[in-house]
Amino acid sequence: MTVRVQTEDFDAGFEINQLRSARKDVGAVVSFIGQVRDVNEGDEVSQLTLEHYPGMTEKSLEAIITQAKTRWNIMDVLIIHRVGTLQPCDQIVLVAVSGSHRGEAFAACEFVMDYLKTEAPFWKKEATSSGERWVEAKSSDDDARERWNKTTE
Amino acid sequence: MTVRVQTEDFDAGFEINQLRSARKDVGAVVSFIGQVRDVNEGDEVSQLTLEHYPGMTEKSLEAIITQAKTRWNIMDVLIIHRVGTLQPCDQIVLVAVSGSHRGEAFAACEFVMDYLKTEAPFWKKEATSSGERWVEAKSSDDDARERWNKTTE
Amino acid sequence: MKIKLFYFARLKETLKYSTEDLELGDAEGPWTVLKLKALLSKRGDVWGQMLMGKLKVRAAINHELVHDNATIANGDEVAFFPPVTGG
Amino acid sequence: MKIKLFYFARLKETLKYSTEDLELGDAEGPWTVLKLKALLSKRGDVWGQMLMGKLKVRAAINHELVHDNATIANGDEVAFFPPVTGG
Repeated sequence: MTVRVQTEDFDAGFEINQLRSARKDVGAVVSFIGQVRDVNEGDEVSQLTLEHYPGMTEKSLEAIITQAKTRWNIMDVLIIHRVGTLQPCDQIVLVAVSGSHRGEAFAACEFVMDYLKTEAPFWKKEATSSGERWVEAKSSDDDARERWNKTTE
Repeated sequence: MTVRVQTEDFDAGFEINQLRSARKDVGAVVSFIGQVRDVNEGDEVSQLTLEHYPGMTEKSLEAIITQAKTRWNIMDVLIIHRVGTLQPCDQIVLVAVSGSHRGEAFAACEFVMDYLKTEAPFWKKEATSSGERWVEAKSSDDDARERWNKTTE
Repeated sequence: MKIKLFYFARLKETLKYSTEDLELGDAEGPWTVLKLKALLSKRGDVWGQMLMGKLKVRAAINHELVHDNATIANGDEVAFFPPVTGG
Repeated sequence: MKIKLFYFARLKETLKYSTEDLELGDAEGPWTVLKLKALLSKRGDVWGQMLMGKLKVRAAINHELVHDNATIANGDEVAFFPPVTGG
Protein backbone atom coordinates (compact mmCIF):
# COMPACT_ATOMS: atom_id res chain seq x y z
CA MET A 1 0.00 0.00 0.00
CA THR A 2 1.06 3.59 -0.58
CA VAL A 3 -0.13 6.69 1.26
CA ARG A 4 1.12 10.15 0.38
CA VAL A 5 0.06 13.46 1.89
CA GLN A 6 1.63 16.29 -0.06
CA THR A 7 1.27 19.88 -1.18
CA GLU A 8 2.39 19.15 -4.77
CA ASP A 9 0.05 18.06 -7.52
CA PHE A 10 0.17 14.46 -8.74
CA ASP A 11 0.07 12.70 -12.11
CA ALA A 12 -2.96 10.44 -11.81
CA GLY A 13 -2.25 8.68 -15.10
CA PHE A 14 1.27 7.78 -14.05
CA GLU A 15 0.15 6.50 -10.65
CA ILE A 16 -2.70 4.41 -12.08
CA ASN A 17 -0.32 2.99 -14.66
CA GLN A 18 2.18 1.98 -11.98
CA LEU A 19 -0.52 0.12 -10.08
CA ARG A 20 -1.85 -1.50 -13.24
CA SER A 21 1.46 -2.74 -14.57
CA ALA A 22 2.91 -3.79 -11.20
CA ARG A 23 1.60 -7.33 -11.70
CA LYS A 24 0.56 -9.25 -14.78
CA ASP A 25 -2.38 -10.80 -12.96
CA VAL A 26 -4.00 -7.42 -12.33
CA GLY A 27 -7.27 -7.45 -14.24
CA ALA A 28 -8.89 -4.26 -13.00
CA VAL A 29 -7.90 -0.85 -11.65
CA VAL A 30 -10.62 1.38 -10.25
CA SER A 31 -9.69 4.92 -9.40
CA PHE A 32 -11.25 8.01 -7.92
CA ILE A 33 -10.06 11.58 -8.40
CA GLY A 34 -11.56 14.43 -6.41
CA GLN A 35 -11.05 17.96 -7.59
CA VAL A 36 -11.81 21.45 -6.26
CA ARG A 37 -15.17 22.62 -7.61
CA ASP A 38 -15.64 26.31 -8.40
CA VAL A 39 -18.93 26.29 -6.51
CA ASN A 40 -20.10 24.95 -3.14
CA GLU A 41 -23.41 25.42 -1.33
CA GLY A 42 -24.42 27.81 -4.07
CA ASP A 43 -21.42 30.14 -3.69
CA GLU A 44 -18.49 30.64 -6.00
CA VAL A 45 -15.28 29.25 -4.56
CA SER A 46 -12.07 31.02 -5.52
CA GLN A 47 -9.66 29.02 -3.35
CA LEU A 48 -9.55 26.05 -1.02
CA THR A 49 -7.14 25.47 1.84
CA LEU A 50 -6.64 22.01 3.26
CA GLU A 51 -5.35 21.54 6.79
CA HIS A 52 -4.49 18.14 8.26
CA TYR A 53 -3.14 16.45 11.37
CA PRO A 54 0.35 15.24 10.43
CA GLY A 55 1.06 11.79 11.76
CA MET A 56 -2.55 10.88 12.39
CA THR A 57 -3.49 11.45 8.74
CA GLU A 58 -1.10 8.85 7.40
CA LYS A 59 -2.01 6.38 10.14
CA SER A 60 -5.73 6.72 9.54
CA LEU A 61 -5.36 6.31 5.77
CA GLU A 62 -3.23 3.20 6.27
CA ALA A 63 -5.82 1.80 8.68
CA ILE A 64 -8.57 2.35 6.08
CA ILE A 65 -6.54 0.51 3.43
CA THR A 66 -5.89 -2.36 5.86
CA GLN A 67 -9.63 -2.62 6.49
CA ALA A 68 -10.36 -2.65 2.76
CA LYS A 69 -7.78 -5.39 2.20
CA THR A 70 -9.42 -7.47 4.90
CA ARG A 71 -12.86 -7.12 3.36
CA TRP A 72 -12.01 -7.65 -0.29
CA ASN A 73 -9.64 -9.71 -2.35
CA ILE A 74 -7.69 -6.85 -3.87
CA MET A 75 -4.03 -6.44 -4.74
CA ASP A 76 -2.92 -2.92 -3.96
CA VAL A 77 -4.28 0.45 -2.88
CA LEU A 78 -2.79 3.90 -3.40
CA ILE A 79 -3.98 7.10 -1.73
CA ILE A 80 -2.56 10.53 -2.52
CA HIS A 81 -4.14 13.48 -0.72
CA ARG A 82 -3.06 17.07 -1.15
CA VAL A 83 -2.91 19.70 1.59
CA GLY A 84 -2.28 23.43 1.46
CA THR A 85 -3.83 26.00 -0.85
CA LEU A 86 -5.65 24.82 -3.98
CA GLN A 87 -7.55 26.49 -6.83
CA PRO A 88 -10.74 25.38 -8.59
CA CYS A 89 -10.04 22.48 -10.94
CA ASP A 90 -6.98 21.41 -8.91
CA GLN A 91 -6.81 17.75 -7.98
CA ILE A 92 -7.36 17.02 -4.27
CA VAL A 93 -7.26 13.27 -3.90
CA LEU A 94 -6.50 10.09 -5.81
CA VAL A 95 -7.54 6.64 -4.65
CA ALA A 96 -6.62 3.73 -6.91
CA VAL A 97 -7.29 0.05 -6.28
CA SER A 98 -5.97 -2.89 -8.29
CA GLY A 99 -7.39 -6.39 -8.24
CA SER A 100 -8.13 -9.46 -10.30
CA HIS A 101 -11.79 -8.64 -10.75
CA ARG A 102 -13.76 -5.44 -11.08
CA GLY A 103 -16.47 -5.96 -8.45
CA GLU A 104 -14.10 -6.08 -5.50
CA ALA A 105 -11.94 -3.24 -6.86
CA PHE A 106 -15.02 -1.01 -7.24
CA ALA A 107 -16.28 -1.80 -3.73
CA ALA A 108 -12.88 -1.29 -2.11
CA CYS A 109 -12.27 2.04 -3.88
CA GLU A 110 -15.66 3.42 -2.84
CA PHE A 111 -15.17 2.09 0.71
CA VAL A 112 -11.81 3.86 1.00
CA MET A 113 -13.34 7.15 -0.17
CA ASP A 114 -16.32 6.86 2.19
CA TYR A 115 -14.04 6.21 5.17
CA LEU A 116 -11.50 8.83 4.13
CA LYS A 117 -14.32 11.39 4.00
CA THR A 118 -15.43 10.62 7.56
CA GLU A 119 -12.30 9.47 9.41
CA ALA A 120 -9.15 10.96 7.93
CA PRO A 121 -8.19 14.23 9.69
CA PHE A 122 -8.39 16.76 6.85
CA TRP A 123 -10.29 20.05 7.02
CA LYS A 124 -11.26 22.31 4.16
CA LYS A 125 -11.60 26.07 4.31
CA GLU A 126 -12.93 27.81 1.25
CA ALA A 127 -12.61 31.38 0.07
CA THR A 128 -15.80 32.81 -1.44
CA SER A 129 -16.79 36.33 -2.44
CA SER A 130 -18.26 36.78 1.05
CA GLY A 131 -15.07 35.74 2.83
CA GLU A 132 -13.50 32.57 4.16
CA ARG A 133 -15.46 29.74 5.75
CA TRP A 134 -14.80 26.26 7.03
CA VAL A 135 -16.54 23.56 4.99
CA GLU A 136 -19.18 21.77 7.07
CA ALA A 137 -19.16 17.99 7.32
CA LYS A 138 -22.10 16.43 5.46
CA SER A 139 -24.45 13.92 7.05
CA SER A 140 -24.65 12.25 3.61
CA ASP A 141 -20.99 11.30 4.08
CA ASP A 142 -21.80 9.65 7.41
CA ASP A 143 -24.66 7.80 5.72
CA ALA A 144 -22.33 6.66 2.93
CA ARG A 145 -19.95 5.20 5.48
CA GLU A 146 -22.70 3.56 7.52
CA ARG A 147 -23.81 1.54 4.48
CA TRP A 148 -20.66 -0.54 4.81
CA ASN A 149 -21.71 -1.72 8.26
CA LYS A 150 -25.01 -3.02 6.94
CA THR A 151 -23.94 -4.97 3.88
CA THR A 152 -22.33 -8.35 4.20
CA GLU A 153 -20.42 -8.26 0.93
CA MET B 1 -20.40 11.23 -24.29
CA THR B 2 -17.50 9.63 -26.13
CA VAL B 3 -17.27 6.05 -27.39
CA ARG B 4 -14.17 4.76 -29.15
CA VAL B 5 -13.52 1.25 -30.42
CA GLN B 6 -9.94 1.00 -31.60
CA THR B 7 -6.95 -1.29 -32.09
CA GLU B 8 -4.45 1.26 -30.70
CA ASP B 9 -3.60 1.61 -27.04
CA PHE B 10 -4.88 4.62 -25.11
CA ASP B 11 -3.45 7.06 -22.56
CA ALA B 12 -5.80 6.64 -19.60
CA GLY B 13 -4.25 9.51 -17.67
CA PHE B 14 -4.75 11.91 -20.56
CA GLU B 15 -8.36 10.84 -21.08
CA ILE B 16 -9.24 11.06 -17.38
CA ASN B 17 -7.64 14.48 -17.23
CA GLN B 18 -9.68 15.71 -20.18
CA LEU B 19 -12.89 14.62 -18.49
CA ARG B 20 -11.82 16.09 -15.16
CA SER B 21 -10.81 19.50 -16.46
CA ALA B 22 -13.65 19.87 -18.97
CA ARG B 23 -15.77 21.68 -16.39
CA LYS B 24 -14.88 23.53 -13.21
CA ASP B 25 -17.90 22.10 -11.42
CA VAL B 26 -16.66 18.52 -11.81
CA GLY B 27 -16.00 17.25 -8.30
CA ALA B 28 -15.34 13.57 -8.96
CA VAL B 29 -14.03 11.32 -11.71
CA VAL B 30 -14.34 7.58 -11.27
CA SER B 31 -12.58 5.39 -13.77
CA PHE B 32 -12.15 1.73 -14.55
CA ILE B 33 -9.31 0.17 -16.52
CA GLY B 34 -9.40 -3.46 -17.55
CA GLN B 35 -6.20 -5.16 -18.62
CA VAL B 36 -5.22 -8.55 -20.07
CA ARG B 37 -4.28 -10.93 -17.27
CA ASP B 38 -1.52 -13.45 -17.87
CA VAL B 39 -3.71 -16.18 -16.41
CA ASN B 40 -7.36 -17.24 -16.84
CA GLU B 41 -9.21 -20.27 -15.51
CA GLY B 42 -5.88 -21.52 -14.18
CA ASP B 43 -4.06 -21.42 -17.51
CA GLU B 44 -1.32 -19.10 -18.64
CA VAL B 45 -2.50 -16.73 -21.32
CA SER B 46 0.06 -15.61 -23.88
CA GLN B 47 -2.23 -13.55 -26.11
CA LEU B 48 -5.80 -12.30 -26.35
CA THR B 49 -7.74 -11.48 -29.50
CA LEU B 50 -10.84 -9.31 -29.34
CA GLU B 51 -13.46 -9.51 -32.05
CA HIS B 52 -16.46 -7.18 -32.22
CA TYR B 53 -19.53 -6.35 -34.28
CA PRO B 54 -18.76 -3.01 -35.94
CA GLY B 55 -21.72 -0.67 -35.88
CA MET B 56 -23.59 -2.53 -33.18
CA THR B 57 -20.72 -2.12 -30.72
CA GLU B 58 -20.76 1.68 -30.80
CA LYS B 59 -24.56 1.78 -30.68
CA SER B 60 -24.77 -0.54 -27.69
CA LEU B 61 -22.10 1.40 -25.76
CA GLU B 62 -23.91 4.68 -26.46
CA ALA B 63 -27.19 3.15 -25.31
CA ILE B 64 -25.53 2.04 -22.05
CA ILE B 65 -24.20 5.57 -21.44
CA THR B 66 -27.64 7.04 -22.16
CA GLN B 67 -29.16 4.68 -19.60
CA ALA B 68 -26.53 5.64 -17.01
CA LYS B 69 -27.21 9.34 -17.62
CA THR B 70 -30.92 8.75 -17.07
CA ARG B 71 -30.34 6.97 -13.79
CA TRP B 72 -27.72 9.22 -12.23
CA ASN B 73 -26.90 12.89 -12.12
CA ILE B 74 -23.53 12.68 -13.84
CA MET B 75 -21.76 14.97 -16.27
CA ASP B 76 -19.92 12.94 -18.85
CA VAL B 77 -18.97 9.37 -19.69
CA LEU B 78 -16.10 8.10 -21.82
CA ILE B 79 -15.66 4.53 -23.04
CA ILE B 80 -12.62 3.32 -24.96
CA HIS B 81 -12.52 -0.38 -25.85
CA ARG B 82 -9.73 -2.01 -27.78
CA VAL B 83 -10.12 -4.78 -30.37
CA GLY B 84 -7.57 -6.92 -32.18
CA THR B 85 -4.62 -8.78 -30.71
CA LEU B 86 -3.42 -7.91 -27.22
CA GLN B 87 -0.70 -9.17 -24.88
CA PRO B 88 -0.80 -9.72 -21.11
CA CYS B 89 -0.67 -6.39 -19.26
CA ASP B 90 -2.15 -4.54 -22.26
CA GLN B 91 -5.06 -2.25 -21.51
CA ILE B 92 -8.42 -3.46 -22.85
CA VAL B 93 -10.99 -0.96 -21.73
CA LEU B 94 -11.34 2.42 -20.05
CA VAL B 95 -14.58 3.74 -18.60
CA ALA B 96 -14.46 7.17 -16.98
CA VAL B 97 -17.37 9.06 -15.44
CA SER B 98 -17.36 12.66 -14.23
CA GLY B 99 -19.90 14.19 -11.88
CA SER B 100 -20.42 16.63 -9.04
CA HIS B 101 -20.42 13.96 -6.35
CA ARG B 102 -18.67 10.66 -5.90
CA GLY B 103 -21.60 8.37 -5.10
CA GLU B 104 -23.32 8.81 -8.43
CA ALA B 105 -20.05 8.69 -10.37
CA PHE B 106 -19.11 5.38 -8.70
CA ALA B 107 -22.53 3.85 -9.36
CA ALA B 108 -22.62 4.98 -12.98
CA CYS B 109 -19.11 3.71 -13.72
CA GLU B 110 -19.82 0.27 -12.29
CA PHE B 111 -23.19 0.16 -14.06
CA VAL B 112 -21.54 0.91 -17.41
CA MET B 113 -18.97 -1.87 -16.86
CA ASP B 114 -21.62 -4.40 -15.80
CA TYR B 115 -23.73 -3.66 -18.88
CA LEU B 116 -20.73 -3.51 -21.20
CA LYS B 117 -19.72 -6.99 -19.98
CA THR B 118 -23.13 -8.48 -20.78
CA GLU B 119 -24.51 -6.45 -23.72
CA ALA B 120 -21.74 -4.98 -25.84
CA PRO B 121 -20.81 -7.31 -28.74
CA PHE B 122 -17.17 -8.12 -28.00
CA TRP B 123 -15.71 -11.62 -27.89
CA LYS B 124 -12.39 -12.71 -26.47
CA LYS B 125 -10.26 -15.56 -27.71
CA GLU B 126 -7.22 -16.46 -25.70
CA ALA B 127 -4.03 -18.28 -26.65
CA THR B 128 -2.77 -20.68 -23.98
CA SER B 129 -0.10 -23.35 -23.98
CA SER B 130 -2.79 -25.89 -24.94
CA GLY B 131 -3.99 -23.85 -27.91
CA GLU B 132 -6.59 -21.20 -28.63
CA ARG B 133 -9.98 -21.02 -26.96
CA TRP B 134 -12.95 -18.69 -26.83
CA VAL B 135 -13.47 -17.15 -23.42
CA GLU B 136 -16.77 -18.31 -21.91
CA ALA B 137 -19.28 -15.79 -20.62
CA LYS B 138 -19.53 -15.83 -16.82
CA SER B 139 -22.81 -16.12 -14.96
CA SER B 140 -21.32 -13.80 -12.31
CA ASP B 141 -21.39 -11.07 -14.97
CA ASP B 142 -25.10 -11.68 -15.54
CA ASP B 143 -25.64 -11.53 -11.78
CA ALA B 144 -23.71 -8.25 -11.59
CA ARG B 145 -25.97 -6.74 -14.21
CA GLU B 146 -29.16 -8.07 -12.62
CA ARG B 147 -28.37 -6.23 -9.39
CA TRP B 148 -29.19 -2.95 -11.15
CA ASN B 149 -32.75 -4.09 -11.78
CA LYS B 150 -33.29 -4.73 -8.10
CA THR B 151 -31.94 -1.57 -6.51
CA THR B 152 -33.89 1.64 -6.64
CA GLU B 153 -30.92 3.99 -6.34
CA MET C 1 -37.95 -10.92 -48.51
CA LYS C 2 -34.23 -10.34 -48.30
CA ILE C 3 -32.12 -10.15 -45.17
CA LYS C 4 -28.43 -9.81 -44.44
CA LEU C 5 -26.92 -12.29 -41.99
CA PHE C 6 -23.81 -11.95 -39.81
CA TYR C 7 -22.05 -14.53 -37.66
CA PHE C 8 -19.47 -13.73 -35.00
CA ALA C 9 -16.83 -15.38 -32.83
CA ARG C 10 -17.27 -19.15 -32.33
CA LEU C 11 -20.22 -19.22 -34.74
CA LYS C 12 -18.30 -17.52 -37.52
CA GLU C 13 -15.35 -19.83 -36.98
CA THR C 14 -17.33 -23.07 -36.86
CA LEU C 15 -19.88 -22.28 -39.56
CA LYS C 16 -17.16 -20.76 -41.73
CA TYR C 17 -19.52 -17.95 -42.58
CA SER C 18 -18.99 -14.34 -41.70
CA THR C 19 -21.88 -12.82 -43.62
CA GLU C 20 -24.41 -13.82 -46.26
CA ASP C 21 -27.49 -12.51 -48.04
CA LEU C 22 -30.55 -14.67 -47.62
CA GLU C 23 -33.94 -14.81 -49.33
CA LEU C 24 -36.80 -15.85 -47.05
CA GLY C 25 -40.11 -17.03 -48.50
CA ASP C 26 -42.78 -14.42 -47.81
CA ALA C 27 -45.44 -17.15 -47.96
CA GLU C 28 -43.81 -18.91 -44.99
CA GLY C 29 -43.83 -15.71 -42.91
CA PRO C 30 -44.00 -14.06 -40.51
CA TRP C 31 -40.33 -14.84 -39.85
CA THR C 32 -39.07 -14.89 -36.30
CA VAL C 33 -35.52 -15.39 -35.05
CA LEU C 34 -36.46 -18.91 -33.93
CA LYS C 35 -37.90 -19.80 -37.32
CA LEU C 36 -34.76 -18.52 -39.04
CA LYS C 37 -32.60 -20.59 -36.66
CA ALA C 38 -34.67 -23.69 -37.51
CA LEU C 39 -34.25 -23.03 -41.24
CA LEU C 40 -30.49 -22.57 -40.96
CA SER C 41 -30.19 -25.67 -38.77
CA LYS C 42 -31.31 -27.78 -41.73
CA ARG C 43 -28.04 -26.95 -43.49
CA GLY C 44 -26.31 -29.69 -41.50
CA ASP C 45 -25.14 -31.01 -38.17
CA VAL C 46 -22.79 -28.20 -37.27
CA TRP C 47 -25.48 -25.61 -38.01
CA GLY C 48 -27.96 -27.36 -35.76
CA GLN C 49 -25.36 -27.69 -33.00
CA MET C 50 -24.41 -24.05 -33.22
CA LEU C 51 -27.87 -22.52 -33.50
CA MET C 52 -30.25 -24.95 -31.79
CA GLY C 53 -27.90 -26.94 -29.57
CA LYS C 54 -26.68 -26.64 -26.00
CA LEU C 55 -24.61 -23.54 -26.65
CA LYS C 56 -26.27 -20.25 -25.88
CA VAL C 57 -26.78 -18.11 -28.96
CA ARG C 58 -27.65 -14.42 -28.92
CA ALA C 59 -29.36 -12.68 -31.80
CA ALA C 60 -29.50 -9.06 -32.89
CA ILE C 61 -31.76 -7.41 -35.45
CA ASN C 62 -30.46 -4.13 -36.84
CA HIS C 63 -27.89 -3.91 -34.02
CA GLU C 64 -30.37 -4.45 -31.19
CA LEU C 65 -30.27 -7.56 -28.98
CA VAL C 66 -33.52 -9.49 -29.47
CA HIS C 67 -35.26 -12.61 -28.20
CA ASP C 68 -36.12 -15.70 -30.22
CA ASN C 69 -39.67 -14.55 -30.86
CA ALA C 70 -38.63 -11.21 -32.40
CA THR C 71 -39.98 -10.67 -35.92
CA ILE C 72 -37.69 -10.19 -38.90
CA ALA C 73 -38.64 -7.68 -41.63
CA ASN C 74 -37.49 -7.25 -45.20
CA GLY C 75 -34.05 -5.63 -45.39
CA ASP C 76 -33.16 -6.42 -41.79
CA GLU C 77 -29.62 -7.14 -40.67
CA VAL C 78 -29.71 -10.22 -38.47
CA ALA C 79 -26.70 -11.40 -36.44
CA PHE C 80 -26.01 -14.56 -34.46
CA PHE C 81 -23.25 -14.75 -31.86
CA PRO C 82 -22.30 -16.33 -28.52
CA PRO C 83 -22.83 -14.49 -25.21
CA VAL C 84 -20.52 -11.49 -25.21
CA THR C 85 -17.20 -11.47 -23.32
CA GLY C 86 -15.76 -7.96 -23.65
CA GLY C 87 -14.49 -5.60 -20.99
CA MET D 1 0.51 13.56 34.68
CA LYS D 2 1.56 15.38 31.52
CA ILE D 3 -0.18 15.39 28.17
CA LYS D 4 0.32 17.16 24.88
CA LEU D 5 -2.69 18.88 23.34
CA PHE D 6 -3.40 19.74 19.69
CA TYR D 7 -6.21 21.80 18.18
CA PHE D 8 -7.13 21.85 14.49
CA ALA D 9 -9.17 23.81 11.96
CA ARG D 10 -11.96 25.96 13.42
CA LEU D 11 -10.88 25.11 16.98
CA LYS D 12 -7.29 26.15 16.40
CA GLU D 13 -8.44 29.34 14.74
CA THR D 14 -10.97 30.33 17.40
CA LEU D 15 -9.04 29.23 20.49
CA LYS D 16 -5.85 30.68 19.03
CA TYR D 17 -4.02 27.59 20.24
CA SER D 18 -2.33 25.09 17.98
CA THR D 19 -0.64 22.98 20.62
CA GLU D 20 0.16 23.10 24.35
CA ASP D 21 1.59 20.95 27.13
CA LEU D 22 -0.75 20.41 30.02
CA GLU D 23 -0.35 19.04 33.54
CA LEU D 24 -3.37 17.13 34.84
CA GLY D 25 -3.76 16.44 38.57
CA ASP D 26 -3.28 12.72 39.24
CA ALA D 27 -5.47 13.05 42.34
CA GLU D 28 -8.42 14.14 40.17
CA GLY D 29 -7.98 11.10 37.87
CA PRO D 30 -8.85 9.01 36.06
CA TRP D 31 -8.98 11.56 33.25
CA THR D 32 -11.40 11.07 30.38
CA VAL D 33 -11.82 13.12 27.23
CA LEU D 34 -15.05 14.55 28.65
CA LYS D 35 -13.37 15.55 31.92
CA LEU D 36 -10.56 17.25 29.99
CA LYS D 37 -13.12 19.14 27.88
CA ALA D 38 -14.85 20.32 31.07
CA LEU D 39 -11.54 21.52 32.50
CA LEU D 40 -10.60 23.42 29.35
CA SER D 41 -14.09 24.92 29.11
CA LYS D 42 -13.44 26.79 32.34
CA ARG D 43 -10.84 28.91 30.53
CA GLY D 44 -13.60 31.14 29.18
CA ASP D 45 -16.66 31.53 27.01
CA VAL D 46 -15.08 30.70 23.69
CA TRP D 47 -13.55 27.52 25.14
CA GLY D 48 -16.91 26.35 26.43
CA GLN D 49 -18.58 27.15 23.13
CA MET D 50 -15.96 25.29 21.14
CA LEU D 51 -15.59 22.20 23.32
CA MET D 52 -18.94 21.75 25.12
CA GLY D 53 -21.29 23.77 22.89
CA LYS D 54 -23.50 22.95 19.94
CA LEU D 55 -20.63 22.33 17.56
CA LYS D 56 -19.58 18.76 17.13
CA VAL D 57 -16.06 18.11 18.37
CA ARG D 58 -14.03 15.02 17.63
CA ALA D 59 -11.18 13.84 19.81
CA ALA D 60 -8.16 11.65 19.13
CA ILE D 61 -5.75 10.08 21.60
CA ASN D 62 -2.38 9.15 20.14
CA HIS D 63 -3.75 9.51 16.59
CA GLU D 64 -6.81 7.30 17.14
CA LEU D 65 -10.35 8.68 17.04
CA VAL D 66 -11.94 8.18 20.48
CA HIS D 67 -15.21 8.79 22.30
CA ASP D 68 -15.80 11.18 25.21
CA ASN D 69 -15.41 8.43 27.79
CA ALA D 70 -11.96 7.33 26.58
CA THR D 71 -9.30 7.44 29.28
CA ILE D 72 -6.22 9.61 28.97
CA ALA D 73 -2.85 8.34 30.23
CA ASN D 74 0.38 10.07 31.13
CA GLY D 75 2.31 11.15 28.04
CA ASP D 76 -0.67 10.91 25.72
CA GLU D 77 -1.13 13.15 22.72
CA VAL D 78 -4.73 14.42 22.75
CA ALA D 79 -6.27 16.34 19.84
CA PHE D 80 -9.55 18.19 19.42
CA PHE D 81 -10.99 19.06 16.02
CA PRO D 82 -14.26 19.47 14.09
CA PRO D 83 -15.73 16.63 12.01
CA VAL D 84 -13.34 15.98 9.12
CA THR D 85 -14.00 17.30 5.60
CA GLY D 86 -11.24 15.91 3.39
CA GLY D 87 -11.47 14.04 0.13
